[in-house]
Amino acid sequence: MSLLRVEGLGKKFGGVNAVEDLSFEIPPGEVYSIIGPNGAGKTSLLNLLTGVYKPSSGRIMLQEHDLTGHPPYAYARQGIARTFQNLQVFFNMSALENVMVGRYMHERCGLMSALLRLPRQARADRACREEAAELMRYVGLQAYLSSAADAMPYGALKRLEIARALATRPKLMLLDEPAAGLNPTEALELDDLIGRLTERGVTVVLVEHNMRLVMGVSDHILVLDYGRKLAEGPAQEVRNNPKVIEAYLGSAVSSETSYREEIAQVVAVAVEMHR
Amino acid sequence: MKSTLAKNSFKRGFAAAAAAFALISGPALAQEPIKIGAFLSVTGPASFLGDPEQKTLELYVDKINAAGGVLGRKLKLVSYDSAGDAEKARTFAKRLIDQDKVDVIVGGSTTGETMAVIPLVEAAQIPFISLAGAVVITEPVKKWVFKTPQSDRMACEKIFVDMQSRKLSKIALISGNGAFDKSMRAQCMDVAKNYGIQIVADETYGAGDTDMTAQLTKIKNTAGVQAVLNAGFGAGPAIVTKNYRQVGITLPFYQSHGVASKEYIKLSGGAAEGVRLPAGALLVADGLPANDPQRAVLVAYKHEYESHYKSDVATFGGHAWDGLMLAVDAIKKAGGTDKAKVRDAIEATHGFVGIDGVFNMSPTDHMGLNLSAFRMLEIKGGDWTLVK
Amino acid sequence: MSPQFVQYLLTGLTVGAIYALVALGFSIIFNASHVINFAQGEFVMIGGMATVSLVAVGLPYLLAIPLAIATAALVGLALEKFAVEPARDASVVTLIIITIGASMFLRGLAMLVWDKNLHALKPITGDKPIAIAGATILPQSVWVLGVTLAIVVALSWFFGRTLLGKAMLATSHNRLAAQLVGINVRMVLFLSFGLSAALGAIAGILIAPITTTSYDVGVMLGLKGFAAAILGGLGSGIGAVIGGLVLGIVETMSAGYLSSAYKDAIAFVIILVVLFFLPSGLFGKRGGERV
Amino acid sequence: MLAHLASPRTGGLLALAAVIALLPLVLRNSYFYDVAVLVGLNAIVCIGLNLLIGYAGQISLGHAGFFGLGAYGSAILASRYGWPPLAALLATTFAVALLAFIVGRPILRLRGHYLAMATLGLGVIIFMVISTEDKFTGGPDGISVVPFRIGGFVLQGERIWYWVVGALLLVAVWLALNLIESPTGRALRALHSSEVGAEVVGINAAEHKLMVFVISAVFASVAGSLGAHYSGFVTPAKVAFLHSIELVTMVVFGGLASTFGAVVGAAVLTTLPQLLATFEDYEMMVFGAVMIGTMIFLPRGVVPSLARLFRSHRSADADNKANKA
Repeated sequence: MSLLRVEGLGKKFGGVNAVEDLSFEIPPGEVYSIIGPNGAGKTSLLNLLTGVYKPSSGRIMLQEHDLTGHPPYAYARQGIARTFQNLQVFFNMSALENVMVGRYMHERCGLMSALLRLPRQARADRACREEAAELMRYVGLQAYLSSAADAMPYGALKRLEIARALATRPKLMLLDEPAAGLNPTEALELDDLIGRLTERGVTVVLVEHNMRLVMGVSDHILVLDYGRKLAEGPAQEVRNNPKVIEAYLGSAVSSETSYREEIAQVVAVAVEMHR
Repeated sequence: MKSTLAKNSFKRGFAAAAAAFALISGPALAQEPIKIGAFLSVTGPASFLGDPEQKTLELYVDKINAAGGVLGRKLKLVSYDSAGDAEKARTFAKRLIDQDKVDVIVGGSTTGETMAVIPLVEAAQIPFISLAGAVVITEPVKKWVFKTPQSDRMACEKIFVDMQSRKLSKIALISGNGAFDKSMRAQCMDVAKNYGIQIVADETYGAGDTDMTAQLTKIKNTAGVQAVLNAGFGAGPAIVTKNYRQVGITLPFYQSHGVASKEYIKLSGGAAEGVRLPAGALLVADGLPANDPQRAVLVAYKHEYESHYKSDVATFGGHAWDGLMLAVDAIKKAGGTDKAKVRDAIEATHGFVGIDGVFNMSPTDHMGLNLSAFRMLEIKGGDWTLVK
Repeated sequence: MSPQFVQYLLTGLTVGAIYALVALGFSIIFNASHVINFAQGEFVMIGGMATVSLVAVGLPYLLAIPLAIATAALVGLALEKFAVEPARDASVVTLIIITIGASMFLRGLAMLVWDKNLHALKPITGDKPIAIAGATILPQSVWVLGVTLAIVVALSWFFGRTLLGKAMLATSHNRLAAQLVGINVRMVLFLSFGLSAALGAIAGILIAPITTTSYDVGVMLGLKGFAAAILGGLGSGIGAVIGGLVLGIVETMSAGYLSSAYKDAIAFVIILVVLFFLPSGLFGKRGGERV
Repeated sequence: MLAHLASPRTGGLLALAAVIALLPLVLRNSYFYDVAVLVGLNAIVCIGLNLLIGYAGQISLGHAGFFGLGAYGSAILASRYGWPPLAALLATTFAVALLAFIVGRPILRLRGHYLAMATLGLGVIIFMVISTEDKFTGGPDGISVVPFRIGGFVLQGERIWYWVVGALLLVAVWLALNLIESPTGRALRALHSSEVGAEVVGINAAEHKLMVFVISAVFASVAGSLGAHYSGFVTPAKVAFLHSIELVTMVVFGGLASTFGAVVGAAVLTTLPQLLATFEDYEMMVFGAVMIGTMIFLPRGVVPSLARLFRSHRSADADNKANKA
């Protein structure tokens, strides 16, 4: 029984196919990686899998729920969480509040009890605060418990997004290039964090250019090229697939990843300087 | 304006010095000034009313003081700009009553501002002379409220009488969507049947509109229209007048007393030729027969105003002249500023020759004017002429 | 076509052409800076009032008009320099408030420098109505339409053919990229205020003979111009022109055939309906945010 | 406990309560009370509007419309049809909420300047209806409103109104602070910063925008109703576009996303015209210059900018002390 099933998924922008006739299944409890060169449609696929884009064709099923065409919050409510390549941190709030927002779905409160701040509401708020703090420690952000989000370094923000996603108590977590812009030490810590996520019972979908990370943690790998499936299978198999090696890993990847990493570094520096 | 400002603060300083001096030198110089409070639409959409009103008050308060004041006391004008906003008017009226402790209030350039203030002056029991036109101000009569301008109903009646004499019975109405316009429109519709007048078209334009040919084309194509009446002030009537000629309507054209200033003729260019309107006699002051009871007052005011401000006199400033002089007259008669006595004196005004007409107030009439206060004018050769 | 319809159409086009000129001013500044300049209407006022006062001191139109346009352009440049530039990094709402403050300041200043009275300008070529298919149009309206057309042509040449125009266009598409290829973005921003102020002034001069002008004439025209720019799609030149004309025609047709009291309301209802189906106006840039 | 008192919530509320309680010491006569009441009513509108603009990041240039509907609804029901004022207020508030709910859905799909235009248009339409339908509304000349009475008790006079509005202002601040600190409030702030970021944690952005739009409309409507009874008169000026702009200016001036900022903004910009009253010819210029100057030098608005200045000052002090030690 797979956790997520995608059937014949397609997305067109104008006349261009960003994703085309894609089918795959993600088994529960695994780390499932999606790789491919720039413009292969990886981020488009993530946007489709979280309802940010509406598919032009095909279906997306989470367990028995058909989520096709639903808005993003419906995906979240079924247990799909994600992080973003271009950070979508709430910079107008504290770090802790960012994570508390992640708990939103589990804080169902009526408007009246919110406006009047009934005792029940105050209690729930304290609990929420504690759990959010717990999650921040979990992802290694204990140093930022009282920070404003707009005062945190880039690497910490990436982890903040992970903590926020975790706060939704997801079944499936989609990480969009979590290692981009991180320094090597931070990237190494990520291996460990992803490992711990699966231990928590969260299935992880990883979109990443850092091949060391991908090969280290993945159970299954999906290779995309021009929005189509180039190859898919257990990590070991994909690594040895001659087609993949030829088309992707062989020549392009080394130069491409280093190029991307450079860009990411520049961006990270730029972000720092911007503050 | 700057000079008045400087003058005001100078005066204030002088008053303070005088007050300090009075403390030392005893009661002889301790005469408190009589405080005239005013709130006027000096800026904003009704500034064409408030501006000449303010200028008139300033001019004549200075003049009266130069001539020794009233009952040996100086007048002091406390004036605020309510900018046509009823809420502001209400707050300023409160300020005049509670903070400045004025003896009488003259002002309220527009009906909305006046109506918002009435509950306050009634509660505070202070004489209040409004400079706004609508009949609702003094009908029903409110104990402390008077007004000087001819009402818009009288304007309608004056026009309809003229139409009757020209055997015009089916007319089209075009008005702006401002307070003045809408109030006059309602009054005209109300009294039309008394004069056998039928309103067969009723069009509206907005403040700031740049073209009224659409409305006028509609009127032109309405069957049976014999004359057109435009209720409004400011840029609207000037544009209507130009568009009227543009779309080629040749019917008799009436304007309201809202355009009773030279500005209208200038703005409309040649298009205003032949337009008729009811207005106070001020505009034709020099042309009045020598035996006209108002002539002397009108000519004096007109020349005083025009030589002082170097701009054409408008009937609206006349409302303020009447308001101020009625108040001064009443204070003299009452022998002081006791509010109840002043009120009674205003109510007893009889045969007072003002700019807007000859006032005969009574307990049932707090305006005191009749139709003779309006003259029917026609624009000929770029100037006002008296009809008949 | 009935003469009545032709009359409404001609009137609508004239009114719409003015809205279009004001809307173009909004669009030019928006493109360069993503600022909605709520003082745009004040440029219209300055154009009209400056011409009136220059003519009053005896200057001929040929001198007064260019001087008035230059005055407005200078005010536009000053506005950018002293009010918008110092707040470069402020939020959109903050910038809106700044431009609203600027519009009040300019209106207040105009009231002091000039006066509170209404003024008329003499039409450029007389005021004898021209008859067209049973309808009439003032010679001044022909001027309005002609000048608007000429300005649209000139602007499309400016943005399509000249280096400065292309630089301004590039800046509107991608500020960062424009900066990287060496465009002085700050200069572009500065000039855009001057240019749109000049456009506003031209509109103000053109309509002054028809509608009269005064210190507060900019409020309503600014509002209508903004509505036209939004209807057409912010930042789109053709959108601003079409938006203006549509707004003008809708207003006059509503006044003619439906209700003159509600013509503005009808125009706004139509704008709301258009936005409901086309959330970026008729010709605005489509597409959501990148994630 | 002390820390609790110093929190912006409790501490701010206490400070505001103290100001309201002590202000009468300097309010010399009923004119001063009158200005204070107007400040309070404007502040209530601004608190609601700040939830929409400052916290949820939407904009409305048409809130005077809701204010006006509240005022006219109460005026017409209570004065023309003789409803008890409280019933009129409640019915009006409900109707305004319903209207906001119905029009909010399509309008709030728009963003930025388009949203500004749509709300502006909505305000203009409401204004036109109110000033045209003079049979009900009295047209541009306005309409008189009966005093507010509950049972046999009549609310009349500035002093009574001062305490009533003061209490309501405290309640409004308290409600707003509660809302902001709740999951709903966090959701609003989140969608302000990143709508997609909020959606993927399960927040229905459209629903929240609509909710806060309705809430802000209700704040405006209630303040409008009360204001109408207080002044005893309403004119369409309170519904006009310029009043909407005035309200937004108060919010931005005081500080976006600061409930106390909204109060300060309302207080400053309501009293400023009173201070400038004797300079009528310069009033507009000075007002405009104050707006520009504040926004340039305190771009976040008065309260947040000053708070930031104060904080950085304090932390610099703390640093100094630490260095010395």
